[in-house]
Amino acid sequence: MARGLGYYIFVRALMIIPTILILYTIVFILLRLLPGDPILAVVGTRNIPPEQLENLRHMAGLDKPPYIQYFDYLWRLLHGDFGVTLAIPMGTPVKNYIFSRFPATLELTIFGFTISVILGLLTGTVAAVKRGSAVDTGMRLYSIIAYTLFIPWFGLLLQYFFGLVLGVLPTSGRLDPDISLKTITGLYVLDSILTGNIDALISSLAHLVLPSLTLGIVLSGAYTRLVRNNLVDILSMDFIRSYRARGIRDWKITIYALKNAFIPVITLMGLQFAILLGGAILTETTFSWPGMGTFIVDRIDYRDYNSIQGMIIFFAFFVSLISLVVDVIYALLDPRVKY
Amino acid sequence: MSVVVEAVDLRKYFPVPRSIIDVLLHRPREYVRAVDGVSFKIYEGETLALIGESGCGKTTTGRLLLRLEEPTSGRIVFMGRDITRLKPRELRPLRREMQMIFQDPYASLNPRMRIGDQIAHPLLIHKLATPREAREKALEMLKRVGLTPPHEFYERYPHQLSGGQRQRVVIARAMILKPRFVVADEPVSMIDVSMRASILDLLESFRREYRLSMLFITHDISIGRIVSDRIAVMYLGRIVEMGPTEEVIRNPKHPYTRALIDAVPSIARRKRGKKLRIKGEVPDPRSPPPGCRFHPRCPFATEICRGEEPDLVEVGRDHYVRCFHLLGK
Amino acid sequence: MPLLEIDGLRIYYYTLSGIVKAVDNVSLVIGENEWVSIVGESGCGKSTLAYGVVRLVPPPGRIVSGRIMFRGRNLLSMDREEFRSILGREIGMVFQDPMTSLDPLRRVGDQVAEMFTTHLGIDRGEALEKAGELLEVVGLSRDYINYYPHQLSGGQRQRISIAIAMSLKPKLLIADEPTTALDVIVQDTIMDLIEGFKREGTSILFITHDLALAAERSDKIAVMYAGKLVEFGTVDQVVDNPQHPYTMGLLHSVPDLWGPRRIESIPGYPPDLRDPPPGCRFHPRCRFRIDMCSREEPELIEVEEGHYVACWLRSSGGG
Amino acid sequence: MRIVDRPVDVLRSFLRGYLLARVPGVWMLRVGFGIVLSIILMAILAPIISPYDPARRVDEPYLPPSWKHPMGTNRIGQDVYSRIVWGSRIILYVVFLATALSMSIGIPLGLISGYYGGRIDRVLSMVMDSMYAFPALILAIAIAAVLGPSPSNTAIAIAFVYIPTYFRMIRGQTLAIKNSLYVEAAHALGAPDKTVMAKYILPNLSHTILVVFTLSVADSILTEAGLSYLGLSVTVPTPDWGYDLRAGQPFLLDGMWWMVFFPGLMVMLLAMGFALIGEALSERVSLAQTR
Repeated sequence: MARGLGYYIFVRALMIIPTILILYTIVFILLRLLPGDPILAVVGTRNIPPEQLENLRHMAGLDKPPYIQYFDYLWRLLHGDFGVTLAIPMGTPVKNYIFSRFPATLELTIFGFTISVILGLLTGTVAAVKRGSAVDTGMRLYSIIAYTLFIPWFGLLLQYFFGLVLGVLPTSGRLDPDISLKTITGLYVLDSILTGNIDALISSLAHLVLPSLTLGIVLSGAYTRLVRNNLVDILSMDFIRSYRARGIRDWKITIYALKNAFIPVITLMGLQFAILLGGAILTETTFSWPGMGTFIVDRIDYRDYNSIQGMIIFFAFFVSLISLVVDVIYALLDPRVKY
Repeated sequence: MSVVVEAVDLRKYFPVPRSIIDVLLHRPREYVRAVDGVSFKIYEGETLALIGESGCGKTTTGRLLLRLEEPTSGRIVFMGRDITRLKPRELRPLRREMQMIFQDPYASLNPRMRIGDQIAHPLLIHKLATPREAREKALEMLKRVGLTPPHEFYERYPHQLSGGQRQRVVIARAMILKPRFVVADEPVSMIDVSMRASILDLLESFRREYRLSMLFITHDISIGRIVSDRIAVMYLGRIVEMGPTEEVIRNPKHPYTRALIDAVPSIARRKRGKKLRIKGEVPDPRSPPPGCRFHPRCPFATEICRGEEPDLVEVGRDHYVRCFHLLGK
Repeated sequence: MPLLEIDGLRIYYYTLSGIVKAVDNVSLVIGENEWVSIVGESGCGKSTLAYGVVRLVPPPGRIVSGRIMFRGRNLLSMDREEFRSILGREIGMVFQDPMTSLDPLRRVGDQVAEMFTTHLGIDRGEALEKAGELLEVVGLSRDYINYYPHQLSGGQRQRISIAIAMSLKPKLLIADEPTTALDVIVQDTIMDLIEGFKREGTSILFITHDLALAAERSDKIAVMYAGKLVEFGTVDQVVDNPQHPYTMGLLHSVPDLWGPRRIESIPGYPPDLRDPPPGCRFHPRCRFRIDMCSREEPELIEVEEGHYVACWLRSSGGG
Repeated sequence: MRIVDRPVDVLRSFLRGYLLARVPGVWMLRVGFGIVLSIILMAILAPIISPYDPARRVDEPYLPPSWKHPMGTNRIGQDVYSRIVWGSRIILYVVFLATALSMSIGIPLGLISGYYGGRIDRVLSMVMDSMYAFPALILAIAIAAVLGPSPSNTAIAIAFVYIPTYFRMIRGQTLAIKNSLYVEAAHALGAPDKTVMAKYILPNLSHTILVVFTLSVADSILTEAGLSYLGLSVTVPTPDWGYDLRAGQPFLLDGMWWMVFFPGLMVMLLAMGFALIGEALSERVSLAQTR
């Protein structure tokens, strides 16, 4: 404890670097060393003069030997440069797309994440407290079903029911086309609150309901399971029994137990957030949500490896940041962690 | 009598695990001095009981003798041969001669191997028998340790046995190689009271038959008294007193030994009045106190104890003590 | 009126592979300011009995029948809230493993102070003050209120568990093998601590597998075997004049630094409590068994004043 | 010498001990097994039980479910039911190939890393942890995109993603078992490393492997479906559940639900079958460990 939390965060933040390096290396090896010429993949079967191909190669930095490409790209990453797109529109910095697409993905994941944690905590706690009952079985079944829901399918079912049958919720996009909103952060809900735009707030929330429910419900299954199993373990532990033997009130004991059960859940949150990002790609595609996911899928159609690489590195950075936050929260909550 | 095993100034320092953060912060590496300069001899057919509280280094000492742990420094001499630096390959043939019996009979058997096979396995490892012969010998051994009918027990898995029965299997597995030396690490501390004697009797019968030498590790000096010829008392990685069993128990010279003996509950002397009580708990083995390691807790400690560490000196026939203020003078 | 009167208590575990009769028709009396030790080997039901008294038998266990009278009131027929107010205030309990019986996420002081805030309704500041005083009583310094359990040794944690159990000066302290996980010197100091509380008027129900430990400090010893109480009496009666063959066997199997240098086992193994032997449960391992033993179960009878035994050798006037 | 945990023995003891035992929670196992076995059977019997050629136009497009076409027809007029039946072959092939690959790399690496420790272990763990922390689907998308759409390539992409899962689990368990007394006992007996690994460590991992296997299969089913939904697995006209779902999506909001509903339902059922088995088994295993 000598050097305090600030120092811990600093040192822990340094540990992001190797993680990103490793992922970058893996991605680089995959994208550059596996068979296939990215440039030819972009142009496809179209007949293009050789000098124009060379030009393209040069622009993408592909005319140099792989190890130089490796360090080149790394050097540019350090300066916040994620490369340029190789397909239509060609030569746009990938960074621009990240800036414009990331807020949409962030908004979706924040809502999805919140829903999944709340649902998971509720169902998991109920299951553990009523352990062995029909309610418990029901919750465990919920956890399995939620976990195995296929996101596009579930999303489309929701679209069919709420969009078509009931006709109450929008099924695609982030905002009604006839509403204008001045963007500040790119998170529409936040922006409409900041600008006091009630219409936009209602519309953006309405657009968020189905995608974030889809994502939230599917991801909540893992929490239900973990919270239940942890809480069941904790509730059978000696110190809980000791609490009971001391005449402590039941609701207080449940809170103490939850606090203990929550510690491993925090660890899961970091991992779940990564899975959530994966799920977001499918959700975005299903709901035509203009985020990073739909962008990646677009780029795949063009075989635009530069963009894919940039996006993945950005995801890696983001995931590492989340795991840093999770670790710090963990250290704050658990006195057993030394820092 | 010939010496079977000798430990010479044996030391084992375990590095305290550091996280990457500790490394980045250049925090100095710390060591747990589990065993810190231990020397003794065990003669043929003799049992030495190693007594001490948890964390005193007694188990590590046993593991060092068998080279299950690499010593930091010091020497281990087995049957006149220095085995301290032998490589795992060179050591393997020697494993026939030295065996170990563990504390926890629930954890020391492979849950997925039939107990008969576990007893036969050592013979196969050392290529001392064909599978058929090994099976025959294992069956004999099962009978010998009282697990009858042997054919039935051969087929069972550990979870189908009680604690006492498993410990018999563990003993059979160690004894099938007819070793010269055995380290028994708390072999009865997890066995129900009413069955301890039979396990100890079993060990005793093998000891007599094979003229075994034994290091018997225990925290319970009253068990140590039953099985041993000599006793060594360990405190914070060092032997503080060593001598013939009855002599040490009836006439302890080190305050720690005396406190240990007084703390053991006794039915025969349940109404005894005066006990030597010591304060506090065992200090952190990462930073043992200077001078005599026992001095912070010792009721007789003086200036000299704080500054200097006493040597292990002979105070009676074969009776060694590490203390400036011997008791009972 | 005795402080605690257990009458015909039956606690069964309803496991998938059968009903385990862990405590089977046990009756026991503990007087005011009396130390009673229950001695027996693992699985004899001694801990289950203790859990029964505080109504904390873990599932699938259930108290099947019996009465537990505490100061004239039946603990088993109280509603939850009434019983909760007795727990901690009038009955304290200490568990076996000091490493796991404190909440790892809360400071020691908060866990001690909680007793005062919960049962006496005083505010947290005052409660922490009292917690500090209490820690000094159990031989720790006041500063320990700011420690987390993982920063303490086993002995220190057990002192804190005892401090919590004794914080409201209960009439009865139930201690379930409180020293089993500790070294012998620490064990001795913990026993001194408990003995100190007894001197101040608390009754002790002490659960242990160590007959010698029980013999040194108790007033009375109850010997359990396979879910049954087989012998009960003062320490001198049970230890110097054992009447049940199991008690005799146990006495011979305990090594004693000041006794003979030889111990003996009791032949055989304890029975499976899902399917105990008929008649006396000890008869398959008993050297003195007679025909009667395998047919009918002996009842607990008084062989001398305050000395009870359940054995046909005594009941039939033999021996 | 016999070790209980040859695969055959595991399966036998598993069937005898779990599937047929009368214990609570066994219904999960039975339902899970029922689902998985029916879908495997469906894949095997595809030529017999599918009424039409899955890749051909057999009727009018956009027909709702009827006796003639129990799950309707799609936009090209292919029979949805026949495509579902044949689609099971693709997904099972991809998932099992992927799982076999990731197990055969992840398990030995985890075993060696956990057993020997040291520098190899540190490097391997760091690489695997980084991969593990990264969104599996995104990684799979990148690999699948590079390799180009084909079922075998999808299998490779998925295999890559699940190697860290096996590695971490095996390594963790190996570390735990390595320090157990019975492994120490094996060393004390003089058993060489390979004997220790083969006879003392691996057999004791079998139950955990079984649990992780079922759960990761459930997971990779969803990943496969996700990849083919994004158009990264098969090419037209191969029948594939995820791909078919994507193809039916544009018509959903016109009320034509059958092209989306049935393929997605199958994906979920198959994943759920394995997840149910895994859940039931993990409870058994944790019960066995606490006993």
